[in-house]
Amino acid sequence: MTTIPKAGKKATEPLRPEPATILKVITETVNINTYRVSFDDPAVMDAFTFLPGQIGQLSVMGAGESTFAISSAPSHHDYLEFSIMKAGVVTSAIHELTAGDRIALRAPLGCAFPTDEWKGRNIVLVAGGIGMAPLRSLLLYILDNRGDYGDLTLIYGARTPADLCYVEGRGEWAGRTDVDFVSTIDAACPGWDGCVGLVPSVLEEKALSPAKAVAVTCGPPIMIKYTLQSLDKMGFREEQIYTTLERRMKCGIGICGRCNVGPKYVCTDGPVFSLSELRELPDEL
Amino acid sequence: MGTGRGRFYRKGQVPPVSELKSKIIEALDEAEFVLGWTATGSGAAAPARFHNAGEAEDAVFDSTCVHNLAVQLPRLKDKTVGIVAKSCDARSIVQLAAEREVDLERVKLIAVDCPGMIDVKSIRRSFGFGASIEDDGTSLRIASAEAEREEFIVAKCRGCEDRDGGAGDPGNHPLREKFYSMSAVERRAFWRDHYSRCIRCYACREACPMCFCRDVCIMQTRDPHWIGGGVNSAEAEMMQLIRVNHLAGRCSGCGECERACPVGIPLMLLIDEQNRVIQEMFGYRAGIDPEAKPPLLSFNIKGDIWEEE
Amino acid sequence: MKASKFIDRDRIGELLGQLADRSEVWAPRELPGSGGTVMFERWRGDPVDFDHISAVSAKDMVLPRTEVLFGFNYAFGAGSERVKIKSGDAAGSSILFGARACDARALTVLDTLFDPPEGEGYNDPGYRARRTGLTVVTLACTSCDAACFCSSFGKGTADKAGSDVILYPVEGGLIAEAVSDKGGAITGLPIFEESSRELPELAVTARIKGIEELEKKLPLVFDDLEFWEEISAACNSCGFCTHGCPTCHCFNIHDEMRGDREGERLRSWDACMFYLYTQETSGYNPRPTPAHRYRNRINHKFSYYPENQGEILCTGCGRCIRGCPVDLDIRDVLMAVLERPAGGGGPAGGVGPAGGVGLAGGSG
Amino acid sequence: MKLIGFLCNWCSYAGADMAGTSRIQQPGDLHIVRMPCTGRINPLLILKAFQEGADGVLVSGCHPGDCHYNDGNYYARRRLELLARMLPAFGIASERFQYTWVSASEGARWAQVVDDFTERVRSLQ
Amino acid sequence: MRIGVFVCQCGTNIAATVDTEKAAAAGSLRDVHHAETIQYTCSDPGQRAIIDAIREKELTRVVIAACSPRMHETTFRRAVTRAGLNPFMMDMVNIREHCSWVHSDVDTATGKAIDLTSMGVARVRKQASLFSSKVPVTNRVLVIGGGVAGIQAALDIADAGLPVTMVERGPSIGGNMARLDKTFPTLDCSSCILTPRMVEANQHEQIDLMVNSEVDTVRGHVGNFEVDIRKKATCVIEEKCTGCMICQEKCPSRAPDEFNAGVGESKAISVPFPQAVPLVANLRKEHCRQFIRGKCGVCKKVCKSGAIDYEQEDEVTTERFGAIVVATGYEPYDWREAYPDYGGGQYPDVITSLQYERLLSASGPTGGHVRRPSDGEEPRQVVFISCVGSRDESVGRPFCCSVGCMYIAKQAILTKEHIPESQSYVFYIDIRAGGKGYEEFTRRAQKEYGAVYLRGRVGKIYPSKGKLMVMGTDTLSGEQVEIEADLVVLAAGFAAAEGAGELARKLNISYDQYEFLSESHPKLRPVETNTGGIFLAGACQGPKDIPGSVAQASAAAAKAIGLLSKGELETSPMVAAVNQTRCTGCFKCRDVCPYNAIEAVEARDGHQTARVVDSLCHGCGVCNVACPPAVISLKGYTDNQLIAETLELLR
Repeated sequence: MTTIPKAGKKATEPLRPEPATILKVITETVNINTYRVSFDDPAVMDAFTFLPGQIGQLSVMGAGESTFAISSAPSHHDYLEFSIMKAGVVTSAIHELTAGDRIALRAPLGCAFPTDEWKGRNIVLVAGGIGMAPLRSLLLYILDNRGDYGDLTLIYGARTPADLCYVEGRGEWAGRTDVDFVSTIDAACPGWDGCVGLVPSVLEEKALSPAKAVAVTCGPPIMIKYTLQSLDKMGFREEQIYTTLERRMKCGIGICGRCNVGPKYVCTDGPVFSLSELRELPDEL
Repeated sequence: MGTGRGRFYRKGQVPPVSELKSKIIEALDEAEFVLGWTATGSGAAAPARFHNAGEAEDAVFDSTCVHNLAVQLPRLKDKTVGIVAKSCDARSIVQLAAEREVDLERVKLIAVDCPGMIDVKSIRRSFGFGASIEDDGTSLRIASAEAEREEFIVAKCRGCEDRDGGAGDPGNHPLREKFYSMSAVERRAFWRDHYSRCIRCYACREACPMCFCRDVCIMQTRDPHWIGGGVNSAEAEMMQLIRVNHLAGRCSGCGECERACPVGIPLMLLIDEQNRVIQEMFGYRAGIDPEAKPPLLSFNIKGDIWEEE
Repeated sequence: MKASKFIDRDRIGELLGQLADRSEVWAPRELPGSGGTVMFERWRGDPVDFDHISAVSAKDMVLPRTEVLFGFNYAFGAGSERVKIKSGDAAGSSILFGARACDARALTVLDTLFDPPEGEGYNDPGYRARRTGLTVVTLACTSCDAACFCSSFGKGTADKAGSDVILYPVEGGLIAEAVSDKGGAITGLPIFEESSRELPELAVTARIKGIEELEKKLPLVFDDLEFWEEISAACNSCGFCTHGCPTCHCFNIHDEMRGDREGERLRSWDACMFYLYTQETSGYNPRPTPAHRYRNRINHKFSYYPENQGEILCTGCGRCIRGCPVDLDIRDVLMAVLERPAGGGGPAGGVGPAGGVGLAGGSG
Repeated sequence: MKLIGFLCNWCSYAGADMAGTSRIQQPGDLHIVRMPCTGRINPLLILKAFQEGADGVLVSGCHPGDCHYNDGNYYARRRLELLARMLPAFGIASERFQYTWVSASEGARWAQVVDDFTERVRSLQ
Repeated sequence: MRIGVFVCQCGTNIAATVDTEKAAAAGSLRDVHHAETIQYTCSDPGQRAIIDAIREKELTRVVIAACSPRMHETTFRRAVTRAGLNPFMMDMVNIREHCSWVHSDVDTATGKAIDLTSMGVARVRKQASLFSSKVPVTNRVLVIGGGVAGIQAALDIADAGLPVTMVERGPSIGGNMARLDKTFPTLDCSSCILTPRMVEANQHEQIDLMVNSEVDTVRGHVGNFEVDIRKKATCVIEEKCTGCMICQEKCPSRAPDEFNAGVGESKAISVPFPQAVPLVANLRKEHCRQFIRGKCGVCKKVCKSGAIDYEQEDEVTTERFGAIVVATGYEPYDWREAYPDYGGGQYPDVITSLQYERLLSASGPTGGHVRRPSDGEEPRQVVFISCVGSRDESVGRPFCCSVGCMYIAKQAILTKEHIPESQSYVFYIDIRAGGKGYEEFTRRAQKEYGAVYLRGRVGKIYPSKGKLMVMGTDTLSGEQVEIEADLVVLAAGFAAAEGAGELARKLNISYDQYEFLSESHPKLRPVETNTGGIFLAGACQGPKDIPGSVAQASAAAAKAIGLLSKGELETSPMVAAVNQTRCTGCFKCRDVCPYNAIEAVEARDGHQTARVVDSLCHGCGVCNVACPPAVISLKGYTDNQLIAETLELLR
């Protein structure tokens, strides 16, 4: 779907994951942890590259595999990170793991954000809840290549302060002058002196110009729905808006059949789609 | 037996097709549509829905209408619908009502007199798919040639007390004698052999009017993880154990599971046996009385039919 | 064309015995106590059924119902646990005897996905190993039944795609024609005699006119959910149509433990007709009803797959028609799609009588 | 031999404890799984145990009428009796399964039950 | 996941037959990060070792292979809690009672201990942290029934400082005890000991007394019931009535005297009896001329305080309660239909013991002079027949009334005291005198008061020349006995109060075939019902004497006070829970739940799903098995845990 070629290994056993080890577990919220992992085979780790927006299949042997966005910066070559919300069988098993525990990984899979195409443009990132995970990778990538891009805005919202991830990162981003960072929560609460309001309205207040801009949004469906309306009001055209889709996946290589939206497979053609691409697809989101 | 059938199913209401059509049209006064059968070019009738008088013109009922349409009712809970039903289908409806999955007020029953169903599956296997089947309830012609009707009667109909002229024990499975002559060890091997060809399509479950949990069935979930996801003899065995266990005291023996099985596993052997045991233990038959308490959801402190320990 | 060979019907058992000495042989047989079900089974001396099409396709020769991708175990030792991954099964060579043209051609369709030419996708090692080791001996159809519709695709009942040998049934035996070198190795066996017999008249099945038009037509009726609901009203959402199908290939990947310490990662058949197939952990399901799932199945076979891979994901074998517990005929559905006005409207219409509207009758 | 025993916590588990406290020797094949009540015992668990290779399954709970939860063993009694009668159809010898009622004070009886059941299954091997 | 395994040697109790080092080496299991043997795990140093290991090795789950969990589960749950773990992240494996003590062969015992330990590890791996939840409760108790049991319960609860609403169906509290003349075996005056308590109940600041009232509907559950109480129209404004009884005096309409059990007569408007509490008149419309003929109005005219209101209507009020005590009592068995041989009620001089009590009572219709109903003559020969409607299978009343033998003895004594020249005969089946001083009392009736006891049933009573011929068999002598009686007193058995079954259905509690209400456990939970927060007191649960009723009432009060004492309920964490997104709403769980702990709620998508009321669930798990898709699961005993435990053995 994008100009970025499929990254990742030309596996001889595409369904066989690489053994990896958890280096660190960072508690983000009551049900979200970030897992820093590295491949056990140094050669695999060395050869590993990915781009923001790409995903990985994380295995806990015995529990199974599940798909997550890579949330770390592509510039880190010795590890990668996944932010994982505890919900089902696999994520519950992951949440039982501690540093030193062994897992297995198939990554990277899927297509990345067309960051090359976006060079020179202003970037607007709009994230809600766990939807920040892929955008964090994108944000870190842009910060690592700051000169290639214009203005950078990040609006990150959650229900309560306790639901906001990446406390360290947020501190750092807020301190930088080359990123306009707003974190917001849904309703005022004691101890929070930051912005209060739903993400779409905070976005509208920003009154960003659509000229030379790209907006990327990821979060709960209801947030995306209203964010798209806001972006529309602000004059963003469909081809300027990007998002990443979530679907139940198994193979991650476009064969097993379940993640398609019309003829497109989220695991290989996505998960990154521009809004104009999505409009072309049958309405089965 | 209980009061259910008298209230709900009366034998011989609609013999001629013309009358069936008018009954369907009548039911459409209240029903959004009527579940019934239509003729096809493949020699046998297929399930259909009739929304209006025009569509009702296509309605048929004959001895190829073997499907138990009650399977659709749980997913039509929020609608008022009509349904053409044979006596065994009606038992499923009664049992669904007993389990509160069907509101009898919202189901317009069109009971039909059943001449005993013809085993379309076996005819198709012997004469090819599409072979014409003509049956007037007494004489049968397959592919335009005379055939011995009794030979092609579906096994469950042979023992059906509601079929005109039918008599005998319930559960006249063709393999019955062989099965009952086997030892436990032989039976295990028998099942393992049959289960080895299971392709795990869940047709047995999906065709069952009582398996209304379908989307959340433990045959497929991992939490709880009762059964692995593999397609093999062992998992197929567990699948059937789950099915039989869940149908205890609920199955009216409509035979749809075995009919639906595309690889011919004789599932009704287990089902028949369990229904027999349930009747022996509790004097209970599912789908007779919508007010009856299902035997495994109730108990007697004393007075259970079997000897208490 | 290679010179044709002949084998006497009485010597087929002998031939299979010779083949079975070299590799696994799978052939259709009527299973005892199964109400006349014909399936491909490992040949162990039983008579081969040449008269009926098997209930389930032969695809598990290359895509087994369940296969071990790899095994793993948690090694002993407090605090030093290790996940050890061990490789899955390796496949040997096998012969599929008595497949039909629709089965054989389906293998070429599966090849596109599981063993594409270098650089065009992922090669599935298990599939490749089994496919490479597989010799397909196909039986041309001199008769067919009302469910067959392979002729819709312009391919005959003796289409050679995917086959290594084609067998033509004639009076007293079978004419054999090698299509590939692998096939030649079989027809070259001395049990075959040279033959100059005439090939028999082949069956011609029913046809769906304009089956290729579906690729463009289906997107136009996609949003017409009422239509799909009516079409699939009787559908119980079981997975026979997909599991019996020679081209359907959806699978699940799942881990199964044996006790607490070791287990396997398996790949098993899955079906797009199952609710849980697309169920997400959050509880959201993009294809929540049978109508949604049926729509996806039809679209995948006749629109998405042709769009992505250039061919229809169907060979007209008719198994989904023969085996459907509610007698839903995919051909009626396809005809209804073709007749349905774009963008919906009009009565939902239901499915017309099978073997009728728009179907050119077959012979044989 | 691997025998598995599903025992309700209040009567039979305590009865087995009693047998232990009284040092009544028993064969060592039976492994006890503690359950809150026989009403918690799913017949499928028993079937799964057989499927996975258990040589025998023994269920024991409070005597009918003595259930800690009043009704649990009444439901269990129906479920287990049905299972017992169905096992031969599934292809499992009925000798491999037994359900019984042992109270907290019946330590000696429990030991006898274990003895008898173990012997009964052993004779099938 | 980091699991620790601790194998207890229990001195040599375990170590003598189980090689504990080997069993701990089964700690070579997946995710086991620590394994050790401890001499005595339950000792202080043992527990400390566990706590230290949890802290040092950052263990998240613990398996302790030791004695029976019935012995030390609580001990170790507390220990791991001290180390910062959730108490349910500890699982015990029984390698003593179930292993070392019953096997002498070391290999057998060790092998089994290893298996059991691995099973424990497999099981604890699937364990989730469990938490009890807290529900605030309503600090108010409803007592249904104003007999001696209800009064006692209300007073005990009120004295503990909790507000009580006491609902009585009749016009006065006091119940059947208020009707009694004397009580056995002390021959105290019944009303002398009861009346002060009635008054106290009425005047107690914490007790809100509602007479002429009934429970309409009950919603909610333990801690928070919501009850609609219907106060029936009596045409008398309670607050205005002074109890002067002038209305009763002037009322022209006669009516049966209910308090006097039908012996004697009353008026359509009346104060039920002189000691009634509250002392308020009430009007019975079915007997009142004003209502029958539409014209009278005498009472309204004579009432000085203007308390009469013919237009009065039923009033329904809704109140919230944390607990309910049911004390609806009993009524004498209506023998008439079942005993045609005793005249079936046709003979005026065949009366029940309760009616006889009223004839004996100084406040009764005869002013305490025993006069037989037919002609007002003093009876000389009085025959008592026990077990009428008790212990009699032939009329379907097999149970013992438990007080008949005693009150017959009492009445025989009192008869002699009232009419010294009288002679009492008692037909009995057995004499059941199991209470303190009871046996002595029945002996006194015979020895000191000359009552003649005849063992046997009376076959027939028939009138003859103004007397009643009582025919029976003396089974001791084997002779036919015929006694010419002036008065026959039947010791009618106990029957549940009218409407007890209906009330039980409203309360969602169970009752037996005689409509006596069922206790939760006959031995261990004799005042609880199967519905949390509802307790039983007195004869509503089964026949009882006064001290028994009072004792049970105090017990029920203690239970109610205990329940509400903390202001909130802590629910057990090992209860069932429903995965509502997958629940199909078939409610088979509700069908089987012994505690009515399942309620229907609407899921987010609008379909009906089951929900477990934590505070009502006892954790039996019957629902878990009844649920086909297994979406209701018992925490701590989930399907996945049990499957893992089983499969680990069979691996």
